[in-house]
Amino acid sequence: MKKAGYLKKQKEKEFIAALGAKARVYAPCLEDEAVLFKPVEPDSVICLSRPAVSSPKSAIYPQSETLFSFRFKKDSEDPRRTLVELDDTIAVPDTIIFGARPCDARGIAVIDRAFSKTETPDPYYLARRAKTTIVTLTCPEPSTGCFCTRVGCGPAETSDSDVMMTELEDGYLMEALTSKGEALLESPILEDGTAYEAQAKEAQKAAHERMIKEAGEADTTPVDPETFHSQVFWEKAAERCLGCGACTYLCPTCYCFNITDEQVVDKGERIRSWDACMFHHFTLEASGHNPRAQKALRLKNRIGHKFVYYGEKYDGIIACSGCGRCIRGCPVSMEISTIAAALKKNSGTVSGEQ
Amino acid sequence: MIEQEYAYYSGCSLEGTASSYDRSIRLILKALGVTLREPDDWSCCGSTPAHAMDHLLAGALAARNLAIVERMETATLTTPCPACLSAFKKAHARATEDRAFKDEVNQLLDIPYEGGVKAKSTLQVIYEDVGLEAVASKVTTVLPDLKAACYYGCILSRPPRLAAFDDPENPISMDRLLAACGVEVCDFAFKTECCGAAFGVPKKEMVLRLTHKVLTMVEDCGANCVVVACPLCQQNLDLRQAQVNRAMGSSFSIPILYFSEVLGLAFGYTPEELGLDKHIVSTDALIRSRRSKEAEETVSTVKEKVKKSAAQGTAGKSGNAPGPEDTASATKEA
Amino acid sequence: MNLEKLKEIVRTVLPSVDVVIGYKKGLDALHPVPCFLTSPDEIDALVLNPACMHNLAAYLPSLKNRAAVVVKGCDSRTVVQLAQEGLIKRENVVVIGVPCQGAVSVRKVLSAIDHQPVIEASFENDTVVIKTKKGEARLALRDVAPDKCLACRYPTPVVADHLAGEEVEPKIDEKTAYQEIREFDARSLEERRAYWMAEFDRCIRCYACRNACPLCVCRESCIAETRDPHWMSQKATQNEKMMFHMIHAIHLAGRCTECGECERACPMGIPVARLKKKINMEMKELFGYEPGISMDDKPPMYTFKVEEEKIEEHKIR
Amino acid sequence: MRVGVFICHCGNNIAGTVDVARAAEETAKLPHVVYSTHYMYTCSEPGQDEIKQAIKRENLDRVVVAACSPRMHELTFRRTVEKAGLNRYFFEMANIREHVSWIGEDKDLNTNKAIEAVRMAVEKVVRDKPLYSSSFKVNKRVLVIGAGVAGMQSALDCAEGGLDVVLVEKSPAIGGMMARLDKTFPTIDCSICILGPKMVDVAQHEKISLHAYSEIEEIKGYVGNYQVKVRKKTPYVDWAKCTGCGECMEKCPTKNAYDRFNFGVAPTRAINIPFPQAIPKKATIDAKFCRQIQKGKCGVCAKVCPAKAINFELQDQFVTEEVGAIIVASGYGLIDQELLPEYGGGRYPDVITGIQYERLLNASGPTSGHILRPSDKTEPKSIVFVSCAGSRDKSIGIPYCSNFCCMYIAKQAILTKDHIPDSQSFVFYMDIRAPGKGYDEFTRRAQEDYGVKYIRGRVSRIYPKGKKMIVQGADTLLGAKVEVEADLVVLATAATAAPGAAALAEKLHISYDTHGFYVESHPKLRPVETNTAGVYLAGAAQGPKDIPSSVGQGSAAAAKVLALFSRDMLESDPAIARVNQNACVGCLKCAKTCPFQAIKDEVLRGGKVVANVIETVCAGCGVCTSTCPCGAIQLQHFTDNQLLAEVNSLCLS
Amino acid sequence: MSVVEGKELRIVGFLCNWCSYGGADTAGVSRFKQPTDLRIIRVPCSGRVDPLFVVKALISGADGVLVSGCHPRDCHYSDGNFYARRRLEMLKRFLPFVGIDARRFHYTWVSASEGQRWQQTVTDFTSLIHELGPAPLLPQNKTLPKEARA
Repeated sequence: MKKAGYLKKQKEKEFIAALGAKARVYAPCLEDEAVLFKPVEPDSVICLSRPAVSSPKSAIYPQSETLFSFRFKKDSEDPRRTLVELDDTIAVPDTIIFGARPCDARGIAVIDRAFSKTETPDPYYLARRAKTTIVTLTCPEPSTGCFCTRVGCGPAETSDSDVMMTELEDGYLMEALTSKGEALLESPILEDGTAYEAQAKEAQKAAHERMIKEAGEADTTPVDPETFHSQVFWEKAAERCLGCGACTYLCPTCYCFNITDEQVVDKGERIRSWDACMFHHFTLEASGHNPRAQKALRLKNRIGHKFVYYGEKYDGIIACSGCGRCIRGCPVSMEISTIAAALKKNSGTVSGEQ
Repeated sequence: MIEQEYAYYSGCSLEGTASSYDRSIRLILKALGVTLREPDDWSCCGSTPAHAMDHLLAGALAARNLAIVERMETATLTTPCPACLSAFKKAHARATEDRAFKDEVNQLLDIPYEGGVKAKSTLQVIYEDVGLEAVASKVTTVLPDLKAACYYGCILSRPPRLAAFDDPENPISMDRLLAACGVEVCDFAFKTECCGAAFGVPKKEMVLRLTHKVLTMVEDCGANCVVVACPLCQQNLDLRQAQVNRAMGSSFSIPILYFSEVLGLAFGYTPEELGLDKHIVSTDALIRSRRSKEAEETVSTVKEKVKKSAAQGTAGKSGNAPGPEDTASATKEA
Repeated sequence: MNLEKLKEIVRTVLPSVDVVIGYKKGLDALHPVPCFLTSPDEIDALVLNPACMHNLAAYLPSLKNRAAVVVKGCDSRTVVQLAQEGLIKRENVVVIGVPCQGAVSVRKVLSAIDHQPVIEASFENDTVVIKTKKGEARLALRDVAPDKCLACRYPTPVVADHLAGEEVEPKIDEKTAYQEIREFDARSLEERRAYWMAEFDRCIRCYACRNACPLCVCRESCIAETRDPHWMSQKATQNEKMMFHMIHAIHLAGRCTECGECERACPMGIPVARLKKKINMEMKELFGYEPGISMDDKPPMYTFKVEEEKIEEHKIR
Repeated sequence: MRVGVFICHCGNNIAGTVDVARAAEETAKLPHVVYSTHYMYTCSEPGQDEIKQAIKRENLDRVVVAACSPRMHELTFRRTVEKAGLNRYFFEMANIREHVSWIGEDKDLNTNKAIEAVRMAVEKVVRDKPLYSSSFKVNKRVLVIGAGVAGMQSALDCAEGGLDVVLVEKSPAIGGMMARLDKTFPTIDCSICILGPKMVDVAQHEKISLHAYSEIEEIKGYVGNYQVKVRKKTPYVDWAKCTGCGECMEKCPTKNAYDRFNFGVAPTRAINIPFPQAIPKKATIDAKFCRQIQKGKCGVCAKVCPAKAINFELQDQFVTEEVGAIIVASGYGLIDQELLPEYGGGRYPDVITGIQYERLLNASGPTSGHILRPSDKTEPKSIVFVSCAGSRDKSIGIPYCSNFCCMYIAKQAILTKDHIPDSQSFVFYMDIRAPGKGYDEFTRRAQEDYGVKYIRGRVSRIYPKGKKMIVQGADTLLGAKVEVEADLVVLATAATAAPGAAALAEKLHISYDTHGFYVESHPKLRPVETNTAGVYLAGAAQGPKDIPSSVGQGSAAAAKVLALFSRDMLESDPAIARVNQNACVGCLKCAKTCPFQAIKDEVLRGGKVVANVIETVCAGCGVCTSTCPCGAIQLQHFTDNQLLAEVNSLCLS
Repeated sequence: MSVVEGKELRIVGFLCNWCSYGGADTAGVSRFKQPTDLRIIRVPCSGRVDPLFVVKALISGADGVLVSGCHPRDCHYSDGNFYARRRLEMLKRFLPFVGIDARRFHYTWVSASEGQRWQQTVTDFTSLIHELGPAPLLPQNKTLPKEARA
């Protein structure tokens, strides 16, 4: 049994406000020209018409978070003895991600595995994840750089979301995919959506076809090991790369982090913050040695992680949702899609580079 | 640099006892191509009685006039009267350095003073802005009989920080101006000695003593007239000469001229135009033998006089060792 | 911009260098990308149009060997500045200059076409023609040129061993060059503060601005990331974001050649180039210095005069 | 880490306005601090012992002392912790006296401020690294600048101590001011008679090489290894040939040259030997007055010179001397009496300065010791001395006392009576300052035995009346105006810094006060040292001084140099810049900005270029550290992280 | 326990060891009373003062920053303060652009003998900072969930 509701466009704001009363709502908001996932505030302008620059992952996995704060205290009897006070309470608000795209939802699914399917599940992440509901919007149009269908995702992919919303003339059909989703659809603002389901199916199908036309069918050919390990290949591929972290920080599936302690006199915090494998510092060792000293090796790791290593760990799943953000956001338009495709041929060069 | 136009504050004395100062100033500045614009509705500068009673009032009175001038195009104010001048300069300094005072004063005024007016004595304007050369070039008449003692009085160049003009103890501007007009200037030691004018009423006998001392020194240095830049000095030395003679048994008959009058004569104006007839001690004998020279000759003699005075730094002083340059350099070498 | 002439030059230059850095087609016509030519048969892939925004001189310091580089007016200043600071050897670089009528800002184009996916783009002398599924849009170059071009005083490269095209006269004089900054200066302190707080708030510290900057030579050693010295933490707070941008701006004092790459590279569209331009304006006023103009200038922060004509001692009030 | 904090009462100096007990209690709570206490006089021996014992007892590895200024006692305590086995750089000082207790009145605020000062110091000390100084060779030659009595004393003492001395004097003859004095107080013995032999010693000492008529052009280097460029001004006379016979002076047709030695009391010749006892006794041409040099016609001296020593073509020459230490004895100057127009000095020939009067008194002076007034060469019967002519006068920017005027006026008044028994001297004075051995007795003798009339009051104006000068002033004891008719007036003009003192200081990198006198590194305890290692002060260059004190300082400075040179090697300050080769990107901006050219580039294996600091040349200013964009070059003991820790402890906690 | 509420504001001073730190000592020795707000960080030379220290202090919540070195030409290291002058002037002109009141940052020259000048400087600057009041804090980052805010 699937519950469906219908949200009239003119009621969109009202609905989001209602959600906001229950939980912290993350939605794509307009900031001058850029569309960014941010906590919705009364003055926010929500923009669903094009994919956001950034992914919604920060809602569950913030750019930086305090794991715990600490304070050194002296034993009042004996100043030689130092006591440490720890505070690791995590206040987790209910969170709704509104207007994600299927590729965003896929991204979160990718991160989920990393933080849960391990011998040391991450309490901070999981606590937030448990309290998060994802409302995903069917992608009407492929955007520059989109290639989700090639990596087995799609503009109407429902598997990673709680609610699927599909745009129709004057409203959205909202289909609950999980019990979380159903709870969210419990709202007087919504009309019954059953009448619109057929229409929505159509829209979803059309969207899917458009994307196939644009990006092609899922490509399941395995990566060619020889090419993958060719130094030449990566040097050529990385030639113009600037080595910044735009791709990783915009990516919905990247989850690498760094942990640092920040202390001033007697107080301090342990910080966990995003890190990027494209940075030199990422693998810099205390000795000063760096196993990935050249950007070619760093690029190999980034793409290798998405198309090889992750799959090796989690039964063949590709850790890329084809959202194309890294392509659109890259100062030198590095194309992960092209490189990935080239990896599969036994060419040793990046196709399209000639 | 000569500034074409100045705001001209004559002040109360020049309306009355010192009218000839006012006349002569206007004449010579006209001749020197300087325009004087009188501020509308100017009032007391606050120098004398107010100054003694209430400094805020005195400041406000001065500031009122400054505020008026500030609203005229020309930024520089000139006044012949040293008393007015120091009243203005004091008010300006306090207004710009002490905000509390400025606010207090401005509360009393209908138009506030922002602190944008530069005040100069008319003597300074002629000496610095117009310049010796320009003055010399206007000279048409020589005054062979004049042996001048330049008397600057107590406040023209003091206090140094405020006056910021000439040497506080040994001023030389008038000496040079006169020299530039071909007048013989004597080395007068009491240039800035007090004549007592301010105490004319309460302490008469003291004033007579001081005045006598000044006049004696005038004779001692071989001068036959005193040239001044201050209406009070002029009035005091001129008006009281008879009293001094009576009280001290002296027999002075020393004409007391404004420097502007002497310049006026040198520029060829008549004593009547300049208002010399207003003087108590007659100036006739002094100027009887003045005669015009052919421009050619005059200019040449004046030129070298200018050079001479410029070179010496001060008119007529002895050159024996240790000469001034020597001692000057002495310490520089030391 | 004359592509044929350029190809010709590259053909003659290529034998004498190890690599020629130019542009080739990227994911779409609006996104040409830097390319590194080593063999003649790659030459035909070269493109040259107003969308060629990248400052290719940025790659020079990391190159060991002899290279030729295609530079616009603004980029050429980078070459000069790098040489001036001894970060490249002028004799190791063959400069191929392209006089420039002004580039296009992808950001401005997209907003002009309401962020529709671009199907096709072509350039006629002073217009850009964009095809989207909503139809064709003809945009005047002027309207979609990045701010740096609107204030450009060096459309013709200041150094060039070869010139691909006719010299272009600057349309801007010295005063108007900093107009934008002066107008911003005129805003109230609070406005300026609020403005930057909002802008910095978007920063994700991906360091694209830094890595795209041809004069950020610290690379791996950038103090925004090191622990020793430990100038800042990895917290994503306003303080840290602001601190980072202050570091970038101040380290570029008297060095920024205003190529605008930092701003273009920023995925969040933060106008970071302004910070450097403001300092440049002050450098010009204080020391009459403009970065990247003459090979034998000395960057003002690394020298001094015993008597500084323009620096007066400050009063507390 | 185990930090010990020691808070000093400094008697009541600190404890008076800072709650030291509370401070100790609060700072004990700081991380790393395992011991915090307060003590009456931490710098005293028991105080230092307390620190040493605590280090042992509590096994401390870092020490913070909160007391006076580190400029006062940092070194003291560094030695203390070193004696207790710690590296001397594991120590920080919090200045809670000069910067807290002495300037703030509110005890709570002061105490809080003191606690924060300690907190900062702790934050820094835990980031201190052990530093070890390397040693370098000392060049045991000493440069003495100025050959007045102070300079000569230093030169002689150093030479006697076995050092090679380079003595530089800017005028053609050595002897300085003292050579111009007639007699000296309070003993009235002849100045040149006691100075002359010293001058000869200087000239003849085989360890002293003298550059007369020379000036310092440029100074490079650091303590132990200075390179000094000396400009030998051209006398237009080949001194190697000149025998000092004086023929040239006889025949020189220019008779109105300014006599620098005699302060223009009388004119001299364009070519001259300053005075009979002059050393070196060589002729010098004053180009300003020489007809040959100015107009190109004359050359009489060249014709008459038996030694053919005259050479109008001679140019300035430069020699570079390498020395290990420098003694600055550049002396003092006198104000231009035209600064005092009310006294008419410069305008009236019969108003002269004290030093000019010395020359009139002096047997080898222009009047052969006869006191004749300049105007008419007659013997003055009534002489007025005006003391503090410029001294202690804020209005001309000289608030200080010139130290020796009271005494030389008394001396000159006494000598006047000896020369002209029927003369009467008057002295206008503010106070009589005679705080030396036998000084006060001397001024009394002037009054009691020689009938000098002392009038307590200032002179307001001096003006001529006929042949006389009228001195108009106040007698503040009588509370009346007084006028004295004088034949001659002598102004005790204020002593100032020597002309060019500031320029010289800049070459030496030593500081000078607002009046141009050189600043010693501590007014009480380091009176002849400067803040620049290896540079010492002697004589009036540091402040007006009389002969005994100048000589004393001359010897003191010499002693300092001898002590410095008693070691063959000197320890370098290890607080210098150090390069992290991993972080360095080789842009060498540091090298471009280093004021000492102490940074060179170095190519590592694999071709990476990095900056490299030359230890002995680096002076530790840290300009490189603030220049380096990537923090790769760090000034030790003042690293970015240390300063940031201080900033953070103030702003973020 | 940093600023004393209502009584003090946070003013950070960077003083060169040879001149200004000595000047502050001289002021102390002469018992020239001064406001207590200023905290002094001792550096060898004003040339050591990286403009970024000033920025760091201001961003971290300092209400005022004062840098003082040897008078030009009188630097113990001959040139240090010449560099400082250029860099600090650049900073002073830049700060207002990002909305930081330039009056909160003052740089000047005080020699070891100028105790009085030091007293004047500290007194004037402190009173100015009190007039300006506490520096506005930077707003905390909006895009971060509460618990991650520093």
